[in-house]
Amino acid sequence: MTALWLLDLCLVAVILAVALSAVAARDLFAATVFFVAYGLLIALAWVRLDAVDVALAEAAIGAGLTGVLLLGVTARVHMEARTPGPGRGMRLAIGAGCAAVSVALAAAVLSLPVPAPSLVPAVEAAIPATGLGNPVTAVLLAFRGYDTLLETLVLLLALLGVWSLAPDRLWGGRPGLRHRARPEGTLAWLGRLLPPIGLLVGVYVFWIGSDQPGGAFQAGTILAAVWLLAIMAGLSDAPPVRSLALRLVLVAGPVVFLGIGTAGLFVAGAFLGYPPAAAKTLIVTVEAALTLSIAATLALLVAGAPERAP
Amino acid sequence: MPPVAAPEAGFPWIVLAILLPLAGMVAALPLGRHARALALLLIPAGLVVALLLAAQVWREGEVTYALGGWTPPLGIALRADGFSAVMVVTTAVVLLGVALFAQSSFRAPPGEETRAALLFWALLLGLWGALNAAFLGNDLFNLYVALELLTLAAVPMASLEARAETLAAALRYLFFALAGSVLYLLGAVLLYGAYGTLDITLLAERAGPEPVTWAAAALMTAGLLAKTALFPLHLWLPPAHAGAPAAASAVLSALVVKASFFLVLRLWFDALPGVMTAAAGQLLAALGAGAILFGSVLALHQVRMKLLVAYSTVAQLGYLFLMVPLAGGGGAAQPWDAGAWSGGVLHAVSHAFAKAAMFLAAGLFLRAAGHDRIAELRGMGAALPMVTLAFGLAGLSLLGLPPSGGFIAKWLLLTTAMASGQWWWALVMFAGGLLAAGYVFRALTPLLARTETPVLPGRPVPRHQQWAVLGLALCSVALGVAPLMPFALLQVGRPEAAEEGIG
Amino acid sequence: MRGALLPLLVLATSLVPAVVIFFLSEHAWRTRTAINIAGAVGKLALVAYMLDSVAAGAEYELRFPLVPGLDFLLRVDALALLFVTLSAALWLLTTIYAIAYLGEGPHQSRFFGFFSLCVAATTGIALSGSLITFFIFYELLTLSTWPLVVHRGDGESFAAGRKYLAYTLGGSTSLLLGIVWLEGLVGPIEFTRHGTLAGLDSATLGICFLLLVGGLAVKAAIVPLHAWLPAAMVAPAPVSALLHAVAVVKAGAFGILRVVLDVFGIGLVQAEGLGVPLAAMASLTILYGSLRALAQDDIKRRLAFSTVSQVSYITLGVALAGPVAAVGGLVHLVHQGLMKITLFFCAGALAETLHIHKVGEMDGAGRRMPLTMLAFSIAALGMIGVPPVAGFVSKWYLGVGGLQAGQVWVIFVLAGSSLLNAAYFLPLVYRAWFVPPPGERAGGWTPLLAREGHWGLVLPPVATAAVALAAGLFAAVALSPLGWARLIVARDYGL
Amino acid sequence: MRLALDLFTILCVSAGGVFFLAATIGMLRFPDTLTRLHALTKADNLGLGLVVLGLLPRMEGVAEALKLVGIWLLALLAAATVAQLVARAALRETAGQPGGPPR
Amino acid sequence: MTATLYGLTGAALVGIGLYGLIVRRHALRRLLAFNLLGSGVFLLFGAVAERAGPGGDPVPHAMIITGIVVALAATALGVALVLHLARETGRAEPDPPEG
Repeated sequence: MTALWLLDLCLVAVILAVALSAVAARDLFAATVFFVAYGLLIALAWVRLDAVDVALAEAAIGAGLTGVLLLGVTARVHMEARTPGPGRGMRLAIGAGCAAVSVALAAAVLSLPVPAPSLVPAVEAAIPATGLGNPVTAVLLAFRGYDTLLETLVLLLALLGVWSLAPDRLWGGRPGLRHRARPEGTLAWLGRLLPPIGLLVGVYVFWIGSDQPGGAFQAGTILAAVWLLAIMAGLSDAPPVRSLALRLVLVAGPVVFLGIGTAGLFVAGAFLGYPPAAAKTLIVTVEAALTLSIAATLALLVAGAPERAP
Repeated sequence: MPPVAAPEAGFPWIVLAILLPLAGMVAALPLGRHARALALLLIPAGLVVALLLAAQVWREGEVTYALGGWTPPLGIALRADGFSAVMVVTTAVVLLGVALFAQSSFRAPPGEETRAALLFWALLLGLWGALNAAFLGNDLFNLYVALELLTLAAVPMASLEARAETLAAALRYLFFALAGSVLYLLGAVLLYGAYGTLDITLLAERAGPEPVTWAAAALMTAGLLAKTALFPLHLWLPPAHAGAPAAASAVLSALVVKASFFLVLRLWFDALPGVMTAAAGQLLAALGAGAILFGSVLALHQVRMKLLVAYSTVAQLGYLFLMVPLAGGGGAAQPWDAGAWSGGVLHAVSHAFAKAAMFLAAGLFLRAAGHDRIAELRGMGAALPMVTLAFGLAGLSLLGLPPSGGFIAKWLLLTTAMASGQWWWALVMFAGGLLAAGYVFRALTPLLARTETPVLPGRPVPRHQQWAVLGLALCSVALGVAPLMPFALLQVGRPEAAEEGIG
Repeated sequence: MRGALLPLLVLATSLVPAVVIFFLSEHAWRTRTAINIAGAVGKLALVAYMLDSVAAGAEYELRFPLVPGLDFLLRVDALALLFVTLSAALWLLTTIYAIAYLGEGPHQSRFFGFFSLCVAATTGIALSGSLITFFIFYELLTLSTWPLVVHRGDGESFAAGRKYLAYTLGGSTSLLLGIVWLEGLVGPIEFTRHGTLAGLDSATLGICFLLLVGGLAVKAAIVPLHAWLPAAMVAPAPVSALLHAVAVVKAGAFGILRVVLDVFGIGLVQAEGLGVPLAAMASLTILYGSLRALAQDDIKRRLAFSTVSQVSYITLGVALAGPVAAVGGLVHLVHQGLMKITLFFCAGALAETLHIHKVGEMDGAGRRMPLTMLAFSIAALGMIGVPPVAGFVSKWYLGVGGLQAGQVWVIFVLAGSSLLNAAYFLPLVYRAWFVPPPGERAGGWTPLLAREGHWGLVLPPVATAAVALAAGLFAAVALSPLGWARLIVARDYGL
Repeated sequence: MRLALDLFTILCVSAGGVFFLAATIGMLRFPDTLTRLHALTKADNLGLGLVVLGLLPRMEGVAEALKLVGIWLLALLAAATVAQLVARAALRETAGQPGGPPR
Repeated sequence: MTATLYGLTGAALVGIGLYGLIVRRHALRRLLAFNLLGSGVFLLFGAVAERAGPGGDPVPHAMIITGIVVALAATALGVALVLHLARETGRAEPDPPEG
């Protein structure tokens, strides 16, 4: 087992090193690249912690989309900070304070009770009623479905927030810049080759999510990435904000979730409850709608506020 | 185990109270132009639902609802006790006033959809849903997501007028809010690590005074204080609330900061009563006292009326935290129990009405005079008598003078402070009251000043907006005249710590 | 149940007009006047009805819980009725006077709205049955009088308003601290249950007494907390007439009466030795007020300082803790109100008609406005204590009471104050009657060039002067202020 | 048979490791962007190929093995296109043209 | 044992993220630091989940996925605000330059 222990130590060391350099990097672009690398390493850490679903999510959302977001804006915001940060002494004090917080947290982690309280037995007892294999998806969509409902609304609200920054005259226009690529260039070639593979992998991840690690959020992110690649390769353009079709896709996930949840109120006796017989099919329907909405929302979040006429 | 049998009888108003606004927000986007009509339909309906929920809590006592049929610790439960019912009703009433006010300032020309019109109403519904989710949730992680929903609805509201200073204010607000949420989540993680559940009722049974719980409580309280903008973490509030449009700043100041205050009370009184020490209560109240003095002094020096009202929010939030060490200090002499706790909550409610009225009034003065520099608003009292009266009545509640709700709250807090021998908090409240008198009358004086030529409002101020402002101010006064019903409703499902005190 | 409705009705007769008038447009003066007069007459009728039933021993009480255990209590007892009768009667006369005085001035709806609200607050103070009710109306009085003081809206009145607020809000803070301290220890205090404070240690009692009386002393204009009163003279005449002669100043004095008689009880006040310092402060104010009045050239400021000194008679009466002195104090509450309001009315009429503001300009005023000056003279003589006007009665009782309580120095204070009163009132009377108006040959007796002001400015002072005279002449009658004061002291406090 | 397969895995994976080491040293030592790109794409992909080859016998089913090879192919595809784009950007920079998005 | 190691790493990352959030003035760097802080908290939560035995506790895993998505939403809003703030003022810091 010492080899695995060694791997963990190395991984942790590299993670901390990359994290420190991301914060301490002189130039913003370097910090962002370090951050993307950091995201991938954290995904590895999640695999080591037996949380494959989270590893997928971290790699796709944490490293992938957040990285694209930060890279995109770094390209467009060129200036370094002009307001002077805190002086040397102040920086040391803050550093010491943060170190103290870390040490306190470490002590707290170490002093957690040894027979760690766990909900694994409860989940194993309750999961047959949902007909799902993957416990994480069961928790996400059944036991704590209300969290996920609020979460999709968080995404929708974030998108509304981003759109609210558009100038009034451009309201209803197309978000983000118009990307053009040389038709015979390598990016255009990649834009034509990868999307089908991406779509296949996305749908596979969504479908397998019921029983294996995967699920709506990871699949949604992959599909969003595919759409972004197509936009960046100039093959398609971001839809205008006022188009009703786009808005219906955006709200499809929450609407289906709310609909089935309210139906559960009458059929299964509780809001967001599923009748045991049809639980799996209902959950998969909800997941399908969610995947669609999440893909569209995440892509548009990265594209940004409307900047061009419709 | 199959989903539990339907929770006990009674229509689940608690679910509808959250479902209605959130469904409204989701529907607002595709409805585009008609979002305003949808909101004006849903908000009164929401008030009816809130009142029915309050009636249900009043009749049947505390209402708990296991979502999806899964009972905690696995599932998430909703809980509506007296405190949350009062806050839900307050939210509905304030939103009704704000909607009545904003229905003309955020109206798109017929047949067309404008940015501000659609987004104000969509964000308002989202904000309302997030508030109800925060007031009715009983699971700490679920409350984290509700807080995030609230932040992501409030930040764009603050920067709806996308000018440079509102964008900067919104960004600073976002950083404080996100730092607060992460610290709150960190505390929740530690609690889950130690006790295996995040349900408030279960935590109350399992949590004991161990170092892990103290660390978690400290982190969560720090996070929530950042979101409540309690001194010294208040830097983001004044520019954000003053920069927002009038209707938005009213909702931000009256309700949004109350949600994280509500969670502090849930944490200290419901989830971890045994864990919190009396010293921690004194520290929190000391920060509150700092907020009162600091906020009031700054409010005294403000030139613009909206900034004055925003700094007065910082000061009044200090009052709310004075109640923490006073809870349980009633002593035998008082014929009512949990006086301080109920007083603190009544103050939060009356402040919500008064602050909403004040911000809307300031918005009307801004609209009528084209600017809101206090010194140059001379004679506006004659031009807008109703709005000035509303501003004065709302000011009463901040001063804690009868007949406002603030007075009853201040009376309860003061008697408990003196009865429990903590007289220093009483002195702080008096100082706060006098300072508040300073800045309220400083704002009122130019309004009542008589000018040679009678001042006419630059742009006509519609009557219904004036009625909305006066209505909210009268709500705060009504709370002072008849506080019996809210006070009694508050006692339903009141935590024991509210009476015995903390630690 | 009918009994509980009466106090509410009395309160409503000035609260309802206040709310209605606020929403009346400026030029609807006919309806406004009608509402005002109706309200005043209605209140007077109700008071008259209650006078004889309370004399017969009936008691009216309205109680509803603000918070379980903390009750909002309106109670009509003999002491309350004394103050309510005074304010109801004078409110009617002052309304007539104000309508005539303001004429077509701006913001009349706002003025009369706050005017009625202020009277409602005064009635509330009189009828309050518990400390919290008293405090609610006490604060309402501050809030409704501030807009009246700053009614003119110019720099000077805002300065006076700011000073007024600083003093009154400071006073209310100390009052609230005292109330909350006591209620924190013994629970809600009501005026009916005597002896609730018996168990407390004397240090707490002493400090609380200081806080309560200190807070009330601001409105009762006891030195050194009196400075706001002369400054508030910038307000229009009806405001200074009703407010500073009847409502605000009397509220403070009435509060001190309630605190000494009902909250602490005369026995406890004597036991703790708090009576003598209070009497000393009152006497100091009496003398200081009169001295400062002497030095004032402006008529209204002289009357203001005279009010400062006269109100302390009431406090002195109660502080001496003898039954006779208490009667003297109580009856002076009414008499001083009657006389002082006459003086203010006349000062207002003089300023409005003949534009006389300074004492020096009073020459021959009697010749030109004989009726007003007659009323002024009667009231002035009454203030000095010349029988048969009412002032003499209260000073007589105070003097006897002082002797009875063994405080001989009280006699010298009363005598000194009467002399000072004479010193600052008689010159006015002399100039008015015996000095010819400017531009006239001395010595000749020119025909009366009567140029009285508007009837609304003349009738009220004459009426109040007549009532002051009657209160002096028919003091022995049971329903006279003296009779009522004796009833209160004998029946309610068993002294 | 087991021993031979294990031996084969160890050999291939260690060879892969060597190639990764070479790529890293190349990246650090080479003077300019283009040569570093050369090292990265060539050596890393070969290293990955060897590692995948080494792990093939340890996979349970054919599907698993195919997935592993699929991953390798995708890595190849990504490395190739990214190398092209970075090279174009480097040329654009060195040739003094404003560093516009290398499309 | 690995759970505690990653728990300590999470605690360290929280420290680093907090440092970056407080010290850095540039809004994008503070957003980046916020993401570091968030992933540190989630790593801590993952370690807590792993302590419940091999295969980990699925409930925290679900919460972490929710947390990651919420963090992304917040970052997206932050980035958009920075973009428009930079366009309006030419600078990328929320606080006005002191002095």
